Amino acid sequence: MRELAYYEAKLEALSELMAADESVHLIGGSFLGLSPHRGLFSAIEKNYPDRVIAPPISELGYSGLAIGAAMAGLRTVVDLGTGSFIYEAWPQVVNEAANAFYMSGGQTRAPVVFHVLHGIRGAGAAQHSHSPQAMLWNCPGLEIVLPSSPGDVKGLLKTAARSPNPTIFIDHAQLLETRGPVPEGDGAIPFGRAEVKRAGKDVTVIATSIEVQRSLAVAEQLAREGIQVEVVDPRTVVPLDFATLLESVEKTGRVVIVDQCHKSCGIAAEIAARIAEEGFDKLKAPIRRVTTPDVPIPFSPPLEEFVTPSEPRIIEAIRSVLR
Amino acid sequence: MRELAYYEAKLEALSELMAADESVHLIGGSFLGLSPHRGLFSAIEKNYPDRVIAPPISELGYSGLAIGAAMAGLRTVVDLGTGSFIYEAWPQVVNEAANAFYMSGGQTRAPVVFHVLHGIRGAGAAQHSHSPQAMLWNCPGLEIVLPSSPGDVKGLLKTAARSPNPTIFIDHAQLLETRGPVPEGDGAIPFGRAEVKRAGKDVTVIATSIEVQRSLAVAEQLAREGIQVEVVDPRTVVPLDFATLLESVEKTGRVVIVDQCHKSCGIAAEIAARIAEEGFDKLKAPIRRVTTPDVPIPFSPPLEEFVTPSEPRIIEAIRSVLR
Amino acid sequence: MIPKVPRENLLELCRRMLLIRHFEERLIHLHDEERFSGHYHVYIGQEATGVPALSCLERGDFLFTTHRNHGHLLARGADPRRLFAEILGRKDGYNKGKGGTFHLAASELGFFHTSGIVGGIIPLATGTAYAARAKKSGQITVCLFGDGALEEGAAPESFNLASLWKLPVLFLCENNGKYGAGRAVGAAQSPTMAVYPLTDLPATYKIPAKQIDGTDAGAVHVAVSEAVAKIRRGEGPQFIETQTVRWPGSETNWPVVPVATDAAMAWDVSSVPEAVREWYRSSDPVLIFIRELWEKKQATKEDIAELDRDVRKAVEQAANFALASPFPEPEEALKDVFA
Amino acid sequence: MIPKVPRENLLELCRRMLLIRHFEERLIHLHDEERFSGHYHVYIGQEATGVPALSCLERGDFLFTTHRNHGHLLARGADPRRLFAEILGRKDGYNKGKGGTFHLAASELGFFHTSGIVGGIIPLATGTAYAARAKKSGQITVCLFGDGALEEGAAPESFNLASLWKLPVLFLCENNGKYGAGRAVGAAQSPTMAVYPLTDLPATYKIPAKQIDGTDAGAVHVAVSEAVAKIRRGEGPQFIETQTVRWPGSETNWPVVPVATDAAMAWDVSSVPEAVREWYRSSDPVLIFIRELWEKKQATKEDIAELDRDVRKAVEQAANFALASPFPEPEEALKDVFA
Ligand SMILES: Cc1ncc(C[n+]2csc(CCOP(=O)(O)OP(=O)(O)O)c2C)c(N)n1
Ligand SMILES: Cc1ncc(C[n+]2csc(CCOP(=O)(O)OP(=O)(O)O)c2C)c(N)n1
Ligand SMILES: [Mg+2]
Ligand SMILES: [Mg+2]
Repeated sequence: MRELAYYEAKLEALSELMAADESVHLIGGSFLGLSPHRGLFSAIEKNYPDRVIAPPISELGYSGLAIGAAMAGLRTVVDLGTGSFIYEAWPQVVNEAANAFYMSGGQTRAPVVFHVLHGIRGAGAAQHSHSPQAMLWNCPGLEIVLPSSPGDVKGLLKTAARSPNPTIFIDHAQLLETRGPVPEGDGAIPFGRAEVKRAGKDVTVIATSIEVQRSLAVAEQLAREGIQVEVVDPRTVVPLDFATLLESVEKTGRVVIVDQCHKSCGIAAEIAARIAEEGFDKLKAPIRRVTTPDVPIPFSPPLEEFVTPSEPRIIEAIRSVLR
Repeated sequence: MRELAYYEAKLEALSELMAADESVHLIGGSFLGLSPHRGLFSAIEKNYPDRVIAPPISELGYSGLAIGAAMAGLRTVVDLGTGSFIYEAWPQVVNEAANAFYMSGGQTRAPVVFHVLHGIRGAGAAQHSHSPQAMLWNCPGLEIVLPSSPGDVKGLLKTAARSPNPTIFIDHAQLLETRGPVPEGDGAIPFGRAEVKRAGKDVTVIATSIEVQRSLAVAEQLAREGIQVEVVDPRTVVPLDFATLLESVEKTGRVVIVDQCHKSCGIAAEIAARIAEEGFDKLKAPIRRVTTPDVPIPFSPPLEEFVTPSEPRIIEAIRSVLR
Repeated sequence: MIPKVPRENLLELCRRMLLIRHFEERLIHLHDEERFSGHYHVYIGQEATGVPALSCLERGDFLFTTHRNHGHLLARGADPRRLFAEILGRKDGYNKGKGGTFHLAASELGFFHTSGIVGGIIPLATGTAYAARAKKSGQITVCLFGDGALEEGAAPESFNLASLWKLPVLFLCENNGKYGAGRAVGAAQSPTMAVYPLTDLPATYKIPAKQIDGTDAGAVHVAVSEAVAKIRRGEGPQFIETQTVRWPGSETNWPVVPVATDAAMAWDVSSVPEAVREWYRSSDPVLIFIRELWEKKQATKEDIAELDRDVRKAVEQAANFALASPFPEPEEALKDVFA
Repeated sequence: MIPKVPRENLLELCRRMLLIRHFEERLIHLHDEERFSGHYHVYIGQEATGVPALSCLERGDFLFTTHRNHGHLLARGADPRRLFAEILGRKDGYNKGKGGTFHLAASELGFFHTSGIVGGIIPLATGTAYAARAKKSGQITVCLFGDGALEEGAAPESFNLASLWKLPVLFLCENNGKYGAGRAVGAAQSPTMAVYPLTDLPATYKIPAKQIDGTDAGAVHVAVSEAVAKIRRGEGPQFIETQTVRWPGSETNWPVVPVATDAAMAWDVSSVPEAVREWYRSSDPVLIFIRELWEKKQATKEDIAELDRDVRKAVEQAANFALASPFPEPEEALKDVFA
């Protein structure tokens, strides 16, 4: 299979979506953040000048616009930039988009996609490093997508844009250069299918987004010591393929959950709680989480590194559950 | 000890705070929501006309104003009304207040209190029933207070207003009429001290806010069957007195966590995850959560009742962990 | 003044205004009888805004409204039975009982999503307008909200978007005197809004803006039909502020009916309690309209009495329908989270 | 025009402008040398706004600034060593390395909290003003932000609060031509802001608003000192928009130095690459100021050359200080979450 960089796969998905369906509109244009390749997006802008819109710095307003447009039949994909900026649009995302279908008794669909680049990215400091996915998971009515590879970003973006529901598409600012296989063709990946990214029998690592890549690197390293780590990536947390997660945990009896949200009430908390509820009997060790501690993200590089769910921290957690 | 209603204890705290410290300012005035007693607040308004401010419907603006005023040395207590309205102020609460002390390297304190009435309240439907505490717990830098009784609301509100940190003060719309003992005098209760609201040896119920009252009623009922339920109330989740929670779980080996947040990434998820991490060896049964399922709150009374973490659901969960 | 439309249309306008009035007076009683609980808001006093305004629209146009929505749905022709049923949380409600009073949606009438968040719909309305323009569908959007919504930053952000992109949307701001019954046309500045007149705000964003008397059905009809024509011609967003005097029954947190409206009060308010008589005499838009219909010889007093009776009967039947409608099954709560 | 202040003050203004210029040119090199990473913004081109504006304030006044804050701190007298150290994430930085370029805070200078969220500081600034009024402390607040911030709803919401409550705050909007170098005084309307001129927005909220040339230190000094006097007299909030032409080095996402500034370029720009020469000739506020100082005989060319040399030396020492400052201990990350 051909190899692409994450940013290439993402752009390919956007281009194909724009070409295939003229109801797709892009509001905002920093899908590649400040990556050196961000200029490539301009090809899409040039091809579809009426369907790629540069909005004012009014996240609340244009997110609402995108929701309304989706209610009226468009498929709007909104780029909000950095994870922290979705908070500006919180009332529209949480109070309006998430509730529209339910509150109307199933009358009104709002097939909008909100895109942000999340996470600790190098010198983002407290206001440019947020991971909003856990807060959003606490708000029913939103699908939440967390790709971790070029193939996934392409396939999941396709599905997001075609979903009848409001979808939050969150990828990590530092994944853009990651390379990996991407199938030719449409490549859509259904929501709610976790992927075992690496099989192993000793311990299950459930990871999301960039932490999947870190976990895979760790698994590779530990394999040399004879420790067989299974890495499972939910890919979407709403809907969540808990069965696949549980199956792995039942097999290994040991689990580490790795995620870049702050610890308290983060993605890892929810997965841990479900396992403690439904997989308790199969557990041979306490559930360990590797997350960002409950501190705002510091600017200074050694401090930032210290709070990042990094490979050494993942290794330490795996060893602790194997003890 | 004298008995007061929750609303009386809350008003008493506000009055005493206003009388004792002229740097306390109240922004907004629906601390009692739509309760029939809300008119009583007007006594405070009349006594301190310059320190009780009726703002425009601009939650973002006046929350920011309150944060800024706190940075400049006032102690502002902001009423945002219903839980869902704090989302309007999200950028100021999450991006500014929570980060101010950390981001400035410890230079700037923002001793503001944000108050909302949370939860399922009878016909609030999807937009007037939110419980924002779990989302906020995922944002480091905010203290989070969840009183469950008249004594606690008075004592914790005192501490909130005096705290040097931004504090979220969340009480339940349906607690206002609850009666209970309130000591004479200042009555301040330090943050980070869980309270064992009822002792028992068979099972631990960790509950917050109104669910403490429900859990106590359930404990009373089950006592008649000889089941001894211990009800532990963290009272503040940030800071969290996890030691007291763990102590109880270690004693009983069985735990049910009851909270009104939506299930995924809710308060109960975090407490469950911590117990699965640190109390695993003492657990004799899976950890059970009783929460609001992951659906927006419906309007119709039987539907609303169905999603509420109600007494029958608490009982069912307790029985299941005793099996 | 009454709108310049054929007599039968005038009578239909009258019927809809009376329908709103009787529907909501009945609703207040249903609340007093504890047939439903929770907070709710009524449209009484603003009927001469919503009814003529929405009569200027076409099928297929989009509408957004707020916590104060009942009148807008009825003005647009919604079924009062399903409206009552929804407010009572019943299965036959427009939203299957899931929305309730704050969130009445009727997609076949163009009401896709009704928000109880002040200012929440203003961005959404720019969105349906954006979609209509993109699809060249000719549909316009009408966004109905209160004066208080202008205090939310969502309003100016949306005015900016609508103006920059010349979106086909009418912002219709119903200024009902948030600060008590004293607010009439040209009344004093609000203690929570520095912009005065309110039309200055959209005007600053280059949106043509007019201020009119919302108790004058003819003035509303003229202003809205002109604005709608401009929007359909591609001239971009328009803004209208309609001013009404707050109904005395809406001054407190829970509505009360000071006196049951009877069409005959258009000529004789002596039966009205003195404390509220002035409002019914000079500010009640329904009674003003009826009086003018009669003065302009478009209807006899008997015509109107008959209309009034018919509407009451329909309202009574609708209430009974709703009361007989079952509650949804509890498990219904778990459905409709995702499409 | 140069401000009407004593010669020594003029020279101090000049020194601070040059300090900003050399500090930031050095900073860009530090970035190019990978001494720090991440996104950052420089103030070059706006020196004649910040420096004279902040010279009108008193000790104890409150200031808020944004992602483009370095110039404001230096204008207020911040220590360039601690500023560099912060931007490099070092222990001796103003924020102990926790804030970085976006969040420089120096509470002893009145900078309590610097936000990288566009529009984030505008509500906060109404708050310090509210507190000062409540305490009758006489302090005023100056809120410095870019033209883009007016697109956020936080701006109009805050203007409303400030106006209603007559808060002692100066909103100083630095319009640096978000849309490329073409924006000068009176330039065209922005493609993302329908309000034009921008001063219409605060004016709609009844906040007196002025538009001035932000490259003209004298005009800035007059406008700000007048506004500050009004605020101190209790006349409530004031708004000033200063217009500058965007520095060519700030047109891309990462700043570049097209040519190292030398005070002598005030008289001779022939050394400047042609593509950017026009900016240095006609729009560089520092060079304009220097030229005027000399024309008005407030300084000889030699005086200025000496000042320029001194500032460069100080900047070099400051950079070296920062480079020598240790990184904080990693565990420091866990401190200062709560007071
Ligand atoms: C964001 C938000 N803040 C506060 C409220 C509470 N609230 C409900 S109605 C209302 C007044 C609205 O005034 P206006 O927009 O003029 O509408 P009216 O009720 O007068 O028709 C308020 C503050 C809310 N629903 N949403
Ligand atoms: C809420 C928010 N949205 C978007 C951004 C990304 N951003 C950073 S600077 C900037 C432009 C700001 O323009 P302006 O306010 O004029 O300031 P300037 O950089 O021109 O000084 C944007 C959009 C942000 N920091 N915050
Ligand atoms: Mg109103
Ligand atoms: Mg700018």
